[in-house]
Amino acid sequence: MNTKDIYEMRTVVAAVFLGIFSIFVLKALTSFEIIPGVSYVYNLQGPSIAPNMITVILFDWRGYDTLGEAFILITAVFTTGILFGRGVLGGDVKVRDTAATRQPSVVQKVFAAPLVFIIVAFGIVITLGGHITPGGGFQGGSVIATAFFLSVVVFGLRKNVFSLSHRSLETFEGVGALIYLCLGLAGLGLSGYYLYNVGADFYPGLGVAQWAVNLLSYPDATNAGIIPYLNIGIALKVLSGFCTIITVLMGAEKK
Amino acid sequence: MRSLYDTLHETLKSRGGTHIGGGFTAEYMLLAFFPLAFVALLRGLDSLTSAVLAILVTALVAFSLPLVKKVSRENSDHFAIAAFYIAIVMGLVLFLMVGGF
Amino acid sequence: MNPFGVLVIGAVIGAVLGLSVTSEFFNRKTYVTILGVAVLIDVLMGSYPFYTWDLSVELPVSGVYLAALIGMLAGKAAGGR
Amino acid sequence: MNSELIPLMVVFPLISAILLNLMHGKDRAVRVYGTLAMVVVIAVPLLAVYGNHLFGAHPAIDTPAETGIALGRINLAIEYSFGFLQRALIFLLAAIATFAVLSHTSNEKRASGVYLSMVMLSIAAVSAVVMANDIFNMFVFLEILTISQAAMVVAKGDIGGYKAALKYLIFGGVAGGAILLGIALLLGTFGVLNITDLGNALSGNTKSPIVLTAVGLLVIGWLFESGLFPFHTIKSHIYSSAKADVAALLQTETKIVLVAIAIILLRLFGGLSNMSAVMVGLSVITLAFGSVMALVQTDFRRLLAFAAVGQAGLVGIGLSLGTPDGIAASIFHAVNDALAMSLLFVTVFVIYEGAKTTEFSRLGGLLTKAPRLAFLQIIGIMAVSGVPPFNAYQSEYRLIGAAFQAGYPELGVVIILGTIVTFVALMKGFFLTFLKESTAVAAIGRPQLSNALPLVTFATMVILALVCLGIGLHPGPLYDRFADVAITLTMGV
Repeated sequence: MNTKDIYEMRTVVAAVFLGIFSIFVLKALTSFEIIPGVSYVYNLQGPSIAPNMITVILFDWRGYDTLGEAFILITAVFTTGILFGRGVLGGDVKVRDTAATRQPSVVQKVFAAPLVFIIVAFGIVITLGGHITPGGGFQGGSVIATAFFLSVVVFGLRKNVFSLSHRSLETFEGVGALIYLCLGLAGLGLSGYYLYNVGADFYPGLGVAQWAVNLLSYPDATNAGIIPYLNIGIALKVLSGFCTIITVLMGAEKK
Repeated sequence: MRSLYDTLHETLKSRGGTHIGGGFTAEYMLLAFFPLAFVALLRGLDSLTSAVLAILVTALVAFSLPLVKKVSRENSDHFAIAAFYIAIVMGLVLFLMVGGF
Repeated sequence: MNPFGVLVIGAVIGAVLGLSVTSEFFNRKTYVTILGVAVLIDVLMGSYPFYTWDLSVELPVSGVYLAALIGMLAGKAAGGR
Repeated sequence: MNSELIPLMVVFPLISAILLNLMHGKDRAVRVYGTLAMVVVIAVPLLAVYGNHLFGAHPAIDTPAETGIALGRINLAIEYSFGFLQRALIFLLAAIATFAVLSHTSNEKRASGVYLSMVMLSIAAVSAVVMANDIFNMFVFLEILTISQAAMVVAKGDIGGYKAALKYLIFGGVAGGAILLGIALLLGTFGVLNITDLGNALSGNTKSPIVLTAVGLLVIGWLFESGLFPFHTIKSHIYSSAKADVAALLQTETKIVLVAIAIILLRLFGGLSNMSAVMVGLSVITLAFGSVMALVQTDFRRLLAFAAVGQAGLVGIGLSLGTPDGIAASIFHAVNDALAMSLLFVTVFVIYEGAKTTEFSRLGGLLTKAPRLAFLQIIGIMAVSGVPPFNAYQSEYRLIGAAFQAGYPELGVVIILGTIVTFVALMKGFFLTFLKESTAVAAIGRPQLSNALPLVTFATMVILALVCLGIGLHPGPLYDRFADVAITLTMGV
């Protein structure tokens, strides 16, 4: 039996074991009964903060988890940068910027540029309405990023509708993340609990100063508190994260 | 029959390099490790079965000497080898946990 | 309390993004297209995302959308690139 | 009790990571801020008060009947708990990370803000995993940890690092998926994510196949995060592909995460004999393969990488025994081993910086050129392999005792064997580097090795050696408190 046969045999063995694995997992998944659990309590108390329950759970009860998820994206963006030479030990490696400008067709030219405006405005609406209607920072940021993608795909990286440099994208991302972190710090400083929803003041006994509540309370029928601001931070971060990734990947296209 | 030492020495020498001494130590350590590890693993079974299995494993190990070469090949950096063992362990862990033993 | 704040924030975000838009692909026709389509979309959106206004009738258009778009255009004009 | 400093242990490194990334390119700012930030990172765990922190201030409430949760009271918020164990582990991490940061800012010609921000992200992630009393929050920060560790390896900028990091991320995806699926099964069945609540809901409920599947999936995740058996080649590849000062940080993080997740598993499923058997088995295999593979390596960094993985197996054995003695000894060994292994990695870092290689065939006869380095390395070797006056002796001796007491005498023998093999392997490395006559070294012996060691590096090595000696001479203060932690842990089960 030569080496190749051994490796083919190994594939079969691995497949058998993965089959066992998936049988057990599928059995568990098909046979388990889901109970409402804590989400029942979240849904019970949520409407007094904002109408959109998903956003309220994501940004109030599990706001800290959302912070973590945002940082997964940030870490991934930084790592992409490192992969293409930014911040490598011993000095940055410059990737040759050879991404040619594209010659768009007439149809593309006529439609792409106005569409960018329309999409960006829609993304802003989704972001700002996140606590009332389905939507939010992640979704709004991704929608705005698609406008950037569209212009990059049509006009090329060098000459596209947005003249966003790597540096300014980074600043956007940093600002977005800092908005989130600092709103959390505001909760910590004013109430003693990180990411306390200051504007909504859900537990009034904590002694949060009234001026802070008024400052962060959002002009809306319900008092979503800091959630809309968190949405804005996340949107900035997500859109600049996606834009950075596509800038880096497109820039390295013909390396 | 040639002595075990000679067999080992020749095989290890064929790998070249400076680690013949290390290879020898590794070889004997593996001989000691495998039965002991198996005894520890088969704790759940009754003592007679585990003893028999341990002896079997020892015999198996002893007859398949030298082991070092195989062991270091199976622990190399290759993606395929790592993926193979991960697949096996993933199946095995769930089998042992859910299927019980 | 009327949510004017959201209009301002929308316009500001739009302006920030608009600052980086280059003028190369825009001429008068493009702006007309943008405004026309935007008004159409705005009417179709209705009062989405359903901010509550203290008005006698429900607002038939999405104010945030219009604010964001105007902010973007203003930002682009101010950016001057 | 609510301590306001608890979230800062995670949030401050996160803020620093963002700021350092923004500062990238401004060399001086990066150096100054990176150094100052480490002062805060070290100070916060020392100043914080023991207690719990509820994020968003949501308190525990009486459970409404409609939730279907079989508990009287449940926690609504994400909770962090901070006690002596957490303080010790985070302080250890901060200390080793400080070395990595200082080594970067003092040795590199151009400081890299992105790289330092990755170090900060990994500090934040490990601190969060250590303190998290919420199983989903643990998962989120484990993901950050995996990516930032891969990034630290990639930052070295050579093709080997790319390969290792890619492999690490691919298998990290598998393990992360397994953990998430396990968490989903537990959440769906019991309705809570808080680990204390989940432990209460689980007590006496651990026999259903769904729970057992979840346990299996979580154990697979644990194996990856701590580099145990099927993942040991990946971890050792990562360690040896990184710069040696980063590798010191990586192996410290791995050991801390190993302890943290194992403790969570023990708190949730402590009485489960299946889980204990699987964990013991895979730890033993890791110990065996790790130390044996260390013996046959021809490169000092790879040798150390495998030795570190083998020692992780040793830590895993004690934890999976589940007895108070075993857990206490394991935590103690994790701390000791992280310190001693860091010392060894730093010495190898110096050798690599001086000789530009760690291949044994190209090293030799360095004793006359770097006697102080040789002395420190032999201290490190003795400390790692449990030679009496040093710290690992105290913990390994207790581990063996715990194994005998738990009724696993053969595990005691395995531990002794593993220690011997590690000692032989490391001594072989020492011999080939410092004692063997070699002509090759004449060509590569650089002045850095013979004359002044960099001050930061030398100070770190001396401090680590002294700490190893100090813990070895006075294990009591540290071990007794770990024993208290272990006793409270097993009481809860």
